[in-house]
Amino acid sequence: MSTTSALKLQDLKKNFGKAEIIRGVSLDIGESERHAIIGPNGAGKSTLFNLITGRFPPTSGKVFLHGHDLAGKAPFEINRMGLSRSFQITNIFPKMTVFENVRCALLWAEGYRYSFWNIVNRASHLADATDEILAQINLTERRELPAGVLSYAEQRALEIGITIAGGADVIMLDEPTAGMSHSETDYIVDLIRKVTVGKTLIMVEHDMGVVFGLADRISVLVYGEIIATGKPEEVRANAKVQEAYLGAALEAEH
Amino acid sequence: MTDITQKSTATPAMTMGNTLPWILAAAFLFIAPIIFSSNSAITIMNQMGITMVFALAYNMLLGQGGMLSFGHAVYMGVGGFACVHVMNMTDLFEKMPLPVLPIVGGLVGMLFAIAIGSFSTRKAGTVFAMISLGVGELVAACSVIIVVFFGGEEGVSGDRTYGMPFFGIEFLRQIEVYYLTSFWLLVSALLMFLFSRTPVGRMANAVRDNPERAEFLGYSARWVRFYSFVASGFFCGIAGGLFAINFEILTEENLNLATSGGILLMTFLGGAGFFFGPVLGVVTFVLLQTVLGLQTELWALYVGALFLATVMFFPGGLSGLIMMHVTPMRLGKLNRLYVPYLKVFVPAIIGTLSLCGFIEILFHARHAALGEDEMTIFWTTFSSHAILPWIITIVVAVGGIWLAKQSAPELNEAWHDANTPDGGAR
Amino acid sequence: MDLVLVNLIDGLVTGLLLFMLSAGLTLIFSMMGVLNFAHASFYMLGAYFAYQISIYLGFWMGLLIAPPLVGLLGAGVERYGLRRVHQYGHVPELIFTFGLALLIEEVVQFIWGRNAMPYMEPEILQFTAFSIAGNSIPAYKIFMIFTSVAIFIALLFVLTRTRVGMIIQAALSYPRTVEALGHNVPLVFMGVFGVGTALAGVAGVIAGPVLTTFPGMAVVLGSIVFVTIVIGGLGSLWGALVASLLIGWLTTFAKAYNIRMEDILTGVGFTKPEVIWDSMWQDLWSLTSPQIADILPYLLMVLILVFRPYGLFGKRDV
Amino acid sequence: MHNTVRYGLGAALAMSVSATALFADTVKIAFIDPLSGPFAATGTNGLNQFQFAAETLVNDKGGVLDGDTFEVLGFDNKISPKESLIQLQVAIDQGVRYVVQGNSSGVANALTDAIDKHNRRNPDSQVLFLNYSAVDPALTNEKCNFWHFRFDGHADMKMDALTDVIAQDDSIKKVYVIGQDYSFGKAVGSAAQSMLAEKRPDIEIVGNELHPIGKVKDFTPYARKIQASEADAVITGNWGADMYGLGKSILDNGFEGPIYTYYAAADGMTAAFGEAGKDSIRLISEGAQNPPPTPQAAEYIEAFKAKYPDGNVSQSRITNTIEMLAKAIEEAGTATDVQKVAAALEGMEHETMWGGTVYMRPEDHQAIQNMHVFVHTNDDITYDYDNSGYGMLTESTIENAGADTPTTCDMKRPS
Repeated sequence: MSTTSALKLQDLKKNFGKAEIIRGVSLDIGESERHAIIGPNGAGKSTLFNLITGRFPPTSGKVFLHGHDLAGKAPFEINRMGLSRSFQITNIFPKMTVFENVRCALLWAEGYRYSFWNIVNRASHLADATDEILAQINLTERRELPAGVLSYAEQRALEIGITIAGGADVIMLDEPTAGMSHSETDYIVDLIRKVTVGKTLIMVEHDMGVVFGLADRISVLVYGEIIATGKPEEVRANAKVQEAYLGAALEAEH
Repeated sequence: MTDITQKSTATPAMTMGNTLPWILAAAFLFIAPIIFSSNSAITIMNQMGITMVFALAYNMLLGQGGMLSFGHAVYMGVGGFACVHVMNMTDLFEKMPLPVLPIVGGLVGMLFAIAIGSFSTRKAGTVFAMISLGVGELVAACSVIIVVFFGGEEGVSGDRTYGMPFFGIEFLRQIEVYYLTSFWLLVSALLMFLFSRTPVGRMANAVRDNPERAEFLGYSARWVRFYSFVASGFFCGIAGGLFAINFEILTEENLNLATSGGILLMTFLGGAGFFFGPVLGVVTFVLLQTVLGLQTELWALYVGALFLATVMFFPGGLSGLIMMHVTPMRLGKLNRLYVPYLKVFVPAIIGTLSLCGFIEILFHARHAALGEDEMTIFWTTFSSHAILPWIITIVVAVGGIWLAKQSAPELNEAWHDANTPDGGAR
Repeated sequence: MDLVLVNLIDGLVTGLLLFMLSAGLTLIFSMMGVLNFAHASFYMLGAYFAYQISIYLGFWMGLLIAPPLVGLLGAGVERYGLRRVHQYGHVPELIFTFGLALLIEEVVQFIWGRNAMPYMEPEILQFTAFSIAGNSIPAYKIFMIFTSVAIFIALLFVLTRTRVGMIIQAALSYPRTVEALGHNVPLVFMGVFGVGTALAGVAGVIAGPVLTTFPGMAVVLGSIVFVTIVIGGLGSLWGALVASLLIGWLTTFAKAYNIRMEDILTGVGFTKPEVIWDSMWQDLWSLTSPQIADILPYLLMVLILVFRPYGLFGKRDV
Repeated sequence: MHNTVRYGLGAALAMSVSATALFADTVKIAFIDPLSGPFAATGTNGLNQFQFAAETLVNDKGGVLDGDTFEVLGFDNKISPKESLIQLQVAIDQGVRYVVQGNSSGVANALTDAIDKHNRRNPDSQVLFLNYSAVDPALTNEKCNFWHFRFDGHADMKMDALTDVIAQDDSIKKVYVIGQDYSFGKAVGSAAQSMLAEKRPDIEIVGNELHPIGKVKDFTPYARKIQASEADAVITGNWGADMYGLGKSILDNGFEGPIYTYYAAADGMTAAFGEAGKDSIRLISEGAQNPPPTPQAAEYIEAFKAKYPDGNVSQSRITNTIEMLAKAIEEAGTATDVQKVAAALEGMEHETMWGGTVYMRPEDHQAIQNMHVFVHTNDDITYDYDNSGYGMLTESTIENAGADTPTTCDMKRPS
């Protein structure tokens, strides 16, 4: 692991009213690491995710991105610092075309900002970059269709495309394979592996199978606390994890 | 569906397909006054042109930014008032060619939009709508209180001809104003179209569809809304300036809720989903208002009903209705729709007209002067107190609508068929 | 001092009337997310229906029959209009109700004409209940106060003590969950819309004789009603009540006392310019509170939305 | 309403051939006032009165010049200044040379300004503006122009007459003035204040205030204030719903003194006030009906009521407008050269069927005529309003009211 961490969580806590959802999570994720956070339903995975990406403010604790404190930063500011996320529920621009979806994701990173003197249609490099990403996520064929009419797996692929398009070096994916069939899952996992080369990836997953082939390290979140962190094999061997999660979940799923 | 915004083209530069509509529009604007040459026709066309600029600017918010404003007349009005005041500053105005004046209106409209937008665009949806309503009411109320700027009830008037002659043109005649308005209409429409192609314009669409996602793309939804709002304010101000030039007077009417509501009505009628929708809406509305207004006192009733029907059945408006047919046309199956269309719309139209006839008879029977039983509708003259016309209209209305309803499933099927490529569904 | 009491009563009447409208609207708004622009139009229909009925059957039958009629009409509008538009999203819904308001006004003018209707208080209530310093408080106003308070209590009872009320309350806070629990949400929607419009109808029936029954009565009250619920906070019946009373008293007192801007400005320490005519500030200096009384609620709303977007009592964003 | 009178934009759009050629046999008069929307009742009744007056007072008597007849065309301006200007253009295109308008001073201001500009810019299609009801004093003072003639007394003249009457009433010691917050309301307020101060310095103005126009839901707080001020009389220039709301609140609050108004009659208002307003509501206006001033007037009203049972002869100045226009055309010998017609109208004296003489003052084109203060009652009413049994009974008459009111008009006559 490198010395500077890409993302660092410091005793992060979140209460909703009286309910403690996240009870003190500390985590250090290195550059170019693929890190998975797993845990049973209701463990607080999505909440943790939303705390990191600034959607909810934490009750206490801190998040550092490349050593910078994220406290009080709006989502768009966090994004500009190099973190990009996807959503658990498909979150795209349904009325715009597939091409437009990806191109919008590229705009800020390509330095267009709030300009109203550039005509995006004329920027051929923008169109090229968009087409490149479309090719990566295999949606070139669907280019001109409104995103809302794509199939579920295609929408998820598009979502990943939007997430990586901005060129962020820290990519966070929230259950990218939720609700998919096996073949669709394999397809998405391959896609994730392909598009996150050289980037830091943090993904929240429910499905163990997805994570084992993909992640460098795994953290297990149970009732708002991380009970184990380590290489996939280590985690698999961990007794506490076996007890809290794997036993029941694996049996249920396989 | 009907809300798909403009198709993006991969081609980097403007192509023939992109410029052709603009050339056609310019050509049409150029020859229109030769066909409709009377002064009143030109006056109405001026009015249409100004409203088109306003409606297009309004649609930058409604259609492209997803912001529903109930007080947008304010930005046009304020820009217009500023222009009239410039007209009255003789020293300045003498050195200023009239065609430049709308820019003043635009800048003032923009400044005002910056002031209001700084807090109103923080949220979209209902918060934005309610703030726009509140600000609209406040400014409209101020128009009678702040007499210095708004001139109270009688408004502020000026004289456009006191400006510096522009290549010898003094804008004495309506036709000269027409070409001035047309020029600005084209320029503004083109600029607004190009705006929708800029990063902010594109992101406005993204923010409209999904503000949260847009935030995670590095854009602040609030600032994207703000820039759209300011740009819209600028073009509203241009429209206000053109109004000042054409009518040479601005009054409370230019600020009030009725005007704001009217522009919403026209924009929605034309269809907010497409760039040209508002233009269509303005033309339709003005024609309806004049042609129907000529025929019947009840025109507002019919327009209201038509508007409701549009919202209920064709939420994409007229432009949405037209664009719906692009897919069948591409598939070459438009011809399969002709017969079902005839089967539904002929009885439906006849039924609706009969219903209107019935309403007219009722209205006439109740409100006409004593001894004036005679009335004429649909080129037939009869007595509104006789029983036969009542029966005829009711029977035809009910029958027509019933027939249309009977044929509706068939149309539905045909529509589905026409929209599905041959050889299996996707 | 006596006048303060009189104004308190007047403000109370105005506020409670507003409350009857805003109570229905806030229910509809928070359940369905629809800002019903036509709400005040149903209020107007209430007045016109009651007038028509009162010609034949007298005022009391009007009070009894007109509100259910209006409610039925409202339920019909929900069932055959709004529900259809619902699928297109909130903006078309709003626009639908906006168009509906226009249409209702036109229809009312078509049926009853454009002049004011001679819709009167029942004779039994045409006397002065009591006088304060020469100002008579008509018995009818007392009747209005009692009716609206009774409606408020009844509403509160239904919402907090009955099963239907529980469902509605739950739907106010967690619309999706309630649907997930298997309740027939469309039916609940239709019911709430019907009851909400019926409440507006009651307000129309009892306000018609006092505030004149004419085609513009919806427009005059229209937007103030949303202002009320926005200020009060969405989904909060108490918020609607407090905001209604606040607006009622605010406007009444602003009209009743000539608070002059000149006094305020001098009080703050400005000196009035000698040559005031044609000065930019002339209009500001000569401003008085009655001039702006009826636009104060809008100002209040804008301020509230800027600083506290969920209103006085609301729990969630507008 | 018959469709034949509804000319308008459609024809203008359809016919590209400009229709400037005047028909020799008709004199077209454009009536530009609201014919739809909230003020349609007033506008339609006005149009009916104009058409009836043109028919009975001119056409049935052989027309003007060589049998030319008057034709009054209705143009719906939806009480909007913008729409009025469009309709003006349409009317001019259809060969109209005479425009009549009355509802809303805002519209009148826009029209007089537009007509002045039009006549300067288009000397071959000049038009005259015969204002029958818009009473903003400015129209015949600082904003006067050669093309505008007013047949109604303006706000200050009416106030002059009204204060003459009030000055004679010793029981009035305190007066409350209230009006709508716009130019006319303000004009009424300041005129009342200055004129009463001059004629009856002992009268105290206990209130002089403005309320937002068309926005007030409930006038009760104002009524309370009036009561608390112990005023003996109220003066208001309110019209429409604001007049009714204010009057009703004041009466409901137990006020018993006179309420002097400009517009509290006809168009449903008389019926709505009914018993409550009896002997309380006063009206300052020209053109008495009860008792009928002349047999012609009685005959005219009866004929009108026979044709329009729901209508009112509420604006008697309309007959003066039509008759004086006919006379001026005869005198000028032309209906097309409106400069000559205008010159003939200047200084014209006209014996009106409503009693007395109407004099068109050349300095400012303001009609000088008898003004009356009426009381709302059902006693001794020959011709009621709104078929309500209630009508306006003449209480006092001011001969040639305001004949000596000064004008700031600097009339610029075309050379």
